[in-house]
Amino acid sequence: MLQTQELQVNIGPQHPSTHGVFRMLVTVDGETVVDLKPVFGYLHRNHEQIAEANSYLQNMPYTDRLDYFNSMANNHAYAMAVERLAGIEVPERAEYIRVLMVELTRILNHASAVGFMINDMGAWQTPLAFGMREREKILDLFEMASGARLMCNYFRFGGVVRDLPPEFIPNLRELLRALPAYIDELERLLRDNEILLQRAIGIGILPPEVALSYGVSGPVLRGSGIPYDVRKAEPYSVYDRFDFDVPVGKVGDVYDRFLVRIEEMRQSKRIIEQVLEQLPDAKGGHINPKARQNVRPPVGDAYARIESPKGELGFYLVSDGSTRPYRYKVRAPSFINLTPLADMCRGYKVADIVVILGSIDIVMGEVDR
Amino acid sequence: MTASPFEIEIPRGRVIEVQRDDTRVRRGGGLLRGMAVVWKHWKESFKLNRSYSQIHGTFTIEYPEERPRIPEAYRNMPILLYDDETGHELCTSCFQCERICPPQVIHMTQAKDPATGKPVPAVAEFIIEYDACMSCGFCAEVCPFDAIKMDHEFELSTDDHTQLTVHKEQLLRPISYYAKIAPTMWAEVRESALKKLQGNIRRRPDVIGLAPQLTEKIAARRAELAAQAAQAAAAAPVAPAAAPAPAEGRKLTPEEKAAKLAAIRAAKAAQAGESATPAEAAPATPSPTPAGEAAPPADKAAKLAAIRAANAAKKAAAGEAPATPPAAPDASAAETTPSAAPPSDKAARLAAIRAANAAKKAAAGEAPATPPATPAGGTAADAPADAPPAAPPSDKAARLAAIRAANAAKKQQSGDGS
Amino acid sequence: MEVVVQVVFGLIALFILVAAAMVVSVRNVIHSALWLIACFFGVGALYLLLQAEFLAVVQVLVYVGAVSVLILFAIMLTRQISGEGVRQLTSRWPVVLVVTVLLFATVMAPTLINQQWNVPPAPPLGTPEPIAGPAELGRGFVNEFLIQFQVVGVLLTVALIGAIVIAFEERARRRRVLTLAEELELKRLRERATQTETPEPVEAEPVARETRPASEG
Amino acid sequence: MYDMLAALINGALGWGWPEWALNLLSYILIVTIVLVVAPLQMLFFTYYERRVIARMQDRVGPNRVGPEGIWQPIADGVKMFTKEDIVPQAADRIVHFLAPCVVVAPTVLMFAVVPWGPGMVPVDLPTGLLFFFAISSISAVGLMMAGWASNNKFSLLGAMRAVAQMVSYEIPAVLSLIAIVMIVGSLSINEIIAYQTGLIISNRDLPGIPDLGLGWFVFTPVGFVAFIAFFIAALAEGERTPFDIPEADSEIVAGYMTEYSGMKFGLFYLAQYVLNFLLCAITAIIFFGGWQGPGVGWLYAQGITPDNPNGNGLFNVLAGVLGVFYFLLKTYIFFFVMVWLRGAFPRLRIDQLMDFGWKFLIPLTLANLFSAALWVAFTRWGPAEGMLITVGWSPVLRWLAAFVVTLAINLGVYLWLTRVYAASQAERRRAELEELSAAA
Repeated sequence: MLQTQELQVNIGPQHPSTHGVFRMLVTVDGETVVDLKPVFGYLHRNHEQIAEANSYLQNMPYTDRLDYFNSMANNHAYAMAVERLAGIEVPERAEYIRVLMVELTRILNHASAVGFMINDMGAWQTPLAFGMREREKILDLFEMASGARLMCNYFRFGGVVRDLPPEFIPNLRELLRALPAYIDELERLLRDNEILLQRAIGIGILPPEVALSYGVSGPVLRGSGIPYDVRKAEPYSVYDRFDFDVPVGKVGDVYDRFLVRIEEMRQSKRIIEQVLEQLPDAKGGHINPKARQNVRPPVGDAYARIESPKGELGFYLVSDGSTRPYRYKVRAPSFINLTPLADMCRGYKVADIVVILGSIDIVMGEVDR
Repeated sequence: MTASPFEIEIPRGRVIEVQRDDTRVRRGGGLLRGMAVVWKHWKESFKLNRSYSQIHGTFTIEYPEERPRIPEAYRNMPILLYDDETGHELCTSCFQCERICPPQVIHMTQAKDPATGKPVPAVAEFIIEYDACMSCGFCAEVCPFDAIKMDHEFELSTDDHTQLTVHKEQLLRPISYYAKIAPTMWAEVRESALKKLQGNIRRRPDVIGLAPQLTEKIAARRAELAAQAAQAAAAAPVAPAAAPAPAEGRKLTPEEKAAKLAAIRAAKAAQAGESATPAEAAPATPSPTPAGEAAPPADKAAKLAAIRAANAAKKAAAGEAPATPPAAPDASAAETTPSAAPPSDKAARLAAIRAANAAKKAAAGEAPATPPATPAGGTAADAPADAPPAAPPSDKAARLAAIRAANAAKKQQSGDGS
Repeated sequence: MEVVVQVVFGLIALFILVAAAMVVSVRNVIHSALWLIACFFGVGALYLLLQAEFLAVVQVLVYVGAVSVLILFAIMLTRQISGEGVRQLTSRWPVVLVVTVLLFATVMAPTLINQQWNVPPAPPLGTPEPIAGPAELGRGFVNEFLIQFQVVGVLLTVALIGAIVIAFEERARRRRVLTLAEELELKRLRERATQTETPEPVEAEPVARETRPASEG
Repeated sequence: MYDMLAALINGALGWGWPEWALNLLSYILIVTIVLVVAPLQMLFFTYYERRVIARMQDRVGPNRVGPEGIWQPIADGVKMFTKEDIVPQAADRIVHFLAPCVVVAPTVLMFAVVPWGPGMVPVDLPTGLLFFFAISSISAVGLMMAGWASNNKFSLLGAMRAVAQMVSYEIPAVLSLIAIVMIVGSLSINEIIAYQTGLIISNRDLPGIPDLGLGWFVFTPVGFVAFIAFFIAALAEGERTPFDIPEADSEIVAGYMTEYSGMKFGLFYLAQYVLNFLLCAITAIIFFGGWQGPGVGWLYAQGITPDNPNGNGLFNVLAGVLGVFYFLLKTYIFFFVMVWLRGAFPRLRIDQLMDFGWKFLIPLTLANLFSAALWVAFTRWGPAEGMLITVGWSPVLRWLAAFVVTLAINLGVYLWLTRVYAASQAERRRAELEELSAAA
C-alpha cells in the first residue's frame, strides 16, 4: 500500500562531515541504507609519480602531506624504508627521539579523531575543542623541535635534523602531567553518556573475520577484537624496549573503536614516559655523521612498515642505483580501512553512516595520495 | 561473539579488553556527569590557560594583540644573509640550494667579473618563488656557506601575486637580524661562515658581491678609507692587511692580477698534463663521491704536488697577496679555464713541471692512496684554506719533494723577479 | 455595537466561503490543502466572535495544528502533486451542476421558508452560563456526556491501533535490509541447524569476502 | 496591561479620551512593545549563546565587533539583510514566500499570553496556556510548506522529520502541563503564577505560610517530574541539541532551511530563537513562579492602603520592575541550561528520538497525571468528594501525605520505565533476528 522506492542520496564531496573531499553514493530505502558506493580521488596529487622524479631526500617533505595529521609518522616510515634500502644505521638517541615524536602524534591524532567522530554525532565541537587544545600543545612541541607545526620534515636518513632544543623536555614533562587528567575528563564526559551509547553501541559492526579478509589495520582491527599491532608483531626501531598493552574491543562496533582509541592514548603516554627515562644522552648524537645528504642506495628494494595512528603505514621503495627511487609505493592505512565501509554501513540508518565513517578515522590525503 | 580464534601473544605487554559494560541499565547518570564536566570548563574558563599542564582555562591567543612565542627552530620562508660590516653577501651562488629544492623554486645566476668576464663567487640575480616554496628548510641545510637561512616572518600575504616572486633585494637580511632570531643556531655556524666569507671576499672584484642596498654606503666608506691610505702612503708596503677592512686590501693592481692568473693557469696546466682524470667539467659535481672520479691513487699524489707547487709559485710571485688560490678541486674553486699560458710566465710553468716530476717520483715510492685530499661530503664540504691536509706520515717523501720543488720555484722566481 | 459584530461576521463568513471555494478549484493539491487551513482559521475566528474562546483555541489546536499537518503528510507521501495533466471538469459537468443545485435546494428550502431573521433577545440575567468554559465542558464530559466521552475514547484508540497495524504489516512486507553482523549471525545459525542434521563439522575458517548476498527479506 | 495603560493615559494625562480610543491606543502600544521585544530577545540570545558555548569550550567567543562583541548580533542581522535572497527556479513561488511568515507569525503571537510582571500580561486570556500551545503548533504547518516549496529532496526529508518531531513532542509537553493545571484548577497563566506564592509550600495549600513568592511547583514531586518532562519536550519543540535533527547538518544539510537565504533564512533563525525564549519563559512561569520571588508580594502589599485598594503608583511600579527582573533572570538561566546541553550532548537519531518520546516521555507524563490527581485528592478534597481518610488532618499533614504518596509513585514509575525502555530496545533486536532466522 505505502510504496517507498529506493532513493539515491549523494553525501557529496563537500559535505560538512566527510573528513576532506570524499563522496558516498548511498542507496536509501526510507531511512535504512541499502547500498553505499564510496567515491574518492578528489585529492589525488600524483604523490608517487612526483616521488619518482625527486631524489630520496627531496621526497621527505612530500611525505608530510600524505596523512597531514601525523607528518612525523609518515616521515618515520619513509626514513626507515630508505635506511633499510641504503643500509644506513641510526644512532640510539635518534631512535628514541623518533619513537617519542610518533607516540606524540598518536596522542594528538586519537584526541582529534575522537573529537571529530563525536562532532559528527552532533555534539557541537565541545569534545573536539578539548581535543584541539591538547593537539595545540603537542604541535607547539613539534614546532620547537622541527620548526613547523604540521609539516614537520624532521626526520633524515640516519637520524633527525636537529637535536631536541633544551626547553623541549621540561615542557613535555608538564604536558605528560596534564594528559591523564584530559583523558579521564574525556571519558567522564562521553564514556557512559546515554545518547552516545544509543548512537554508538551496535552500530557499524565489523566482525573479526571480515576485518581480517579486508586487511584493515590499526584501531579498526583492534576494535574488532584482533590484538594485532605492528609495534608488537614486528618490533621495529627501539619499540622492543618498552612495555605497553594492546587495547582490544569485543564486538567491533563504533563504541569499541572509540574506547580502543582512548585506551591507546593512555598507552602512548606510558611509552613516552619510558622513552624519557631511557633517553640516552647527547653523545650518541642525533644523526649518523656518515649518513649522506643525497643517498644513492644500491640496486634492490625494501619495505618498511610502522604502526601509524591510523593503522599499518608501509613504504615500498625500489632503487635502480641512481639517486632517484625507481618505484615508490605507499601502503596507506586509511585507504584500506575505507574498503569495508559499504559492508559496515549496510542495514544501518543514514545518520549512522557519518558516525561509522568517523569511527574509521580516515584522512583523504592518505587515501588519494 | 564466538571467542576470537586469533590468539596473538604480545611480548612485553598484555591484551586488555575495553570494558563496555553495555548491559547495565543507564538512568541518565552519564548525562549529568557530562554536564558536570562542561560546567567545570565553563567555570574555569574565566582564567587564562597558557601552561602545558593546565587543561582548564581559555587557551585562545588574541592574535594581533597577543602574538604567540615563535621557537628558534621555526622556519617559514628562506632569506639571504649579508655581513653587516663588510656589506658582502655570504652567497657564492654554488647552486646547491637550487639543486636540492624539491619544488625547484630557487633560480640564480652567477656574477661575472666585469673585467675578465670570468665567473666570480657571488650571485648576480637570486629569485625565490615564495608562493610555491613549502619552507621545508632543505636549502638552509645544504648551503655550505650558511648564506640562506629560514626566516621567522609569517605575515607575508599580499594582494598582488607578482610580489610573491621575491628578488635578491627583498631577500637580503643582515646577519645581526638572523643572529637575533636564531641565536644558538647562528652561534654554531658563525666562525666557519665568516671565515668562508673572508675567503670569498678576496676573490670578488670590487663591487661584485656587495649587498645592493649597501653599495653607496660601501663606496663612501671606501673613498674615505682610500683617503686614509693616501695619508699613510709613506708607511712600508702594508703587510697583508688582515685587520683593516679587507675590502680595500682586495683591490688588485692589474699586473698582480696577471701574475695570479698565470699561477692559476700553471697549476691548471700541470694538473691537466699529468692526471689522466677526465677533465673536471663542472666546477663541482654535487656528488662528493662522484663515480666517475675513480682516479688512480698514484696520480692523485701527483696532482697534490702540482697544486702545492703552484701555491708556492703564486705566493712567491704575488708577493703580498695573502690569499692562495684554493688548490683542492673543492666546490667553490673558481673555474680555471685552461687557456694557453702566456709566454711571459714560462718560468712558473717550468717550476710546476719540476715539482710534478718530484711528486711523481715520491708518489711511486710511498704507500697506497693517501686519503682523498678533501673530506668529501659531510654537511659542510669546505676546503681548508691553505694548509695542506695532514698527510699521514707514510708519504713524508711526497712532502719532501714538494718542499724541494717550492725552493726551486722560489729560486727561479727571485732570479727573474724585479 | 451590534453593527460592528455583524460587519465582522460578514467579513469572516466571506473569507471562509472564498477559502472553501478555492480549496476545490485550485489545481495544485498542496495549495488546496493550504486554503483548507485558511478555512479552519476562519471557523476559529467565528467561534471567537461568539465569545467561545475555549472552542476557538481548541479548533485552532486540533484542526490547524494537527489535522491539517496530517493531511499535508498524507498528500505529500502519496501521489504526484502538480496535477497539471488532470482535467478539472468531467465532460458532462452541466448534469452534475443541476444535481448538486437540486440537492442543495432540498436541504436549504425548509429552513429558509419559515425562518424569522430576528436574533433572539439576550436571555434574562441569572440564567446558567452556557457550556463554554473549560470547567463546564469538563464537568459536562464526566456527568451528562460520560458515555459519549468513553465511546469517542475507544474510537480514537482503535484508530491508533489500526495505524500501528498498517505500519507493522507494511514493514514486514518491505524487504528487510540485513546488516553484516546479522548476516553472519544468520549464517552461523543456519550452519548450526544444518550441523545437527549432517553431523560432519564445518569449522569456521575466516570467511572470504562473500559476494553481495541476495537478501532473504 | 491594557487597563494599566488605560488608567495611565486617562489618569496621568487626564485627556479623558473616549473608551474605544483608549482601548485602541493601549492595544497598539502593547503590540509595538511585543513586536520590539521579540527580535531584541532573539538578538541577545544569539550573542548570549555564542559567548556561553565558547566559554564552555575554553575559548572566548565573539569579542571583536564592539566592546566585548556586543554589536555582533547587529552585524549578523545586517549580514542577513544584505545577503541575496535566492529563490530556487523550480520552487513553488507563493508557498516559498509564505513559509517563513507562517513560521514567524505564530511564534511572535505566543507573546500575547506571556506575563512579564505582576499584571503585565498583554492579553489575560482565561485559556492562556492552551492558546500558547495551539498557536505554537501552527508553525509546524509553516515548516511543512518550507520543506515542500523548496522542491529539494533534502529539505522535504528535513521538513518531514521536523514536523514529525514537533507534533509527537507536543503531546508530552501538553500532558505535563495538564498535571499543573489540575493542581491550579485554571488554564489562565496569571492564575498559575498567583498560585505559586509562599515558601516551598504554596500558601494556597497552607494559608499560614509567609508569602515569599517561593512556593514553586518544582518543589512538589508532581511538579518536578512535570518540569523534567516539559523541559525535554521543549528541547524537542525548539529543536535544541539532543533533538536538533531537522537541521542536523551531519546528515541532511540544513534541513528545511536549505533553499532559503538572506532575510528569509534570517526569519527562520528568528522564529527558532524566539520560540526558544518563549519555551524557557513558559518553563520559568509554570514551574518556577514566573515573576514570583521574594519581595514582589511584599512590595505590592505595601502599596495597598485602605483608601486606594489597588495600591499606589510607586510601589506597583517597583513590584513590577522586580517581577520582570525575576522573570528574565529565570528565563536566561533556562536558556543557559539549553546551551549547556548543547555543549555536552551528541544528537539523537530520528527513530531513537521518536522511541524516547512515545515510549518513555508520554507514559511518564501519564503516570504524572495520575499522581497529580492524587495530589489534588489529598490536599483539597474533603468527605464530599469521597476522600474519607484525610477528613481530620491539618493542611500541613495533608500536604506531607500528598508529597510522600506522589513521590513514591513518580520515583517508582521512573525506575520501572527506564528498565522497561532499555529492555525494549535490546528485546526488539533479538526479536527481529529470531523472526529472520525463522523465515530463513
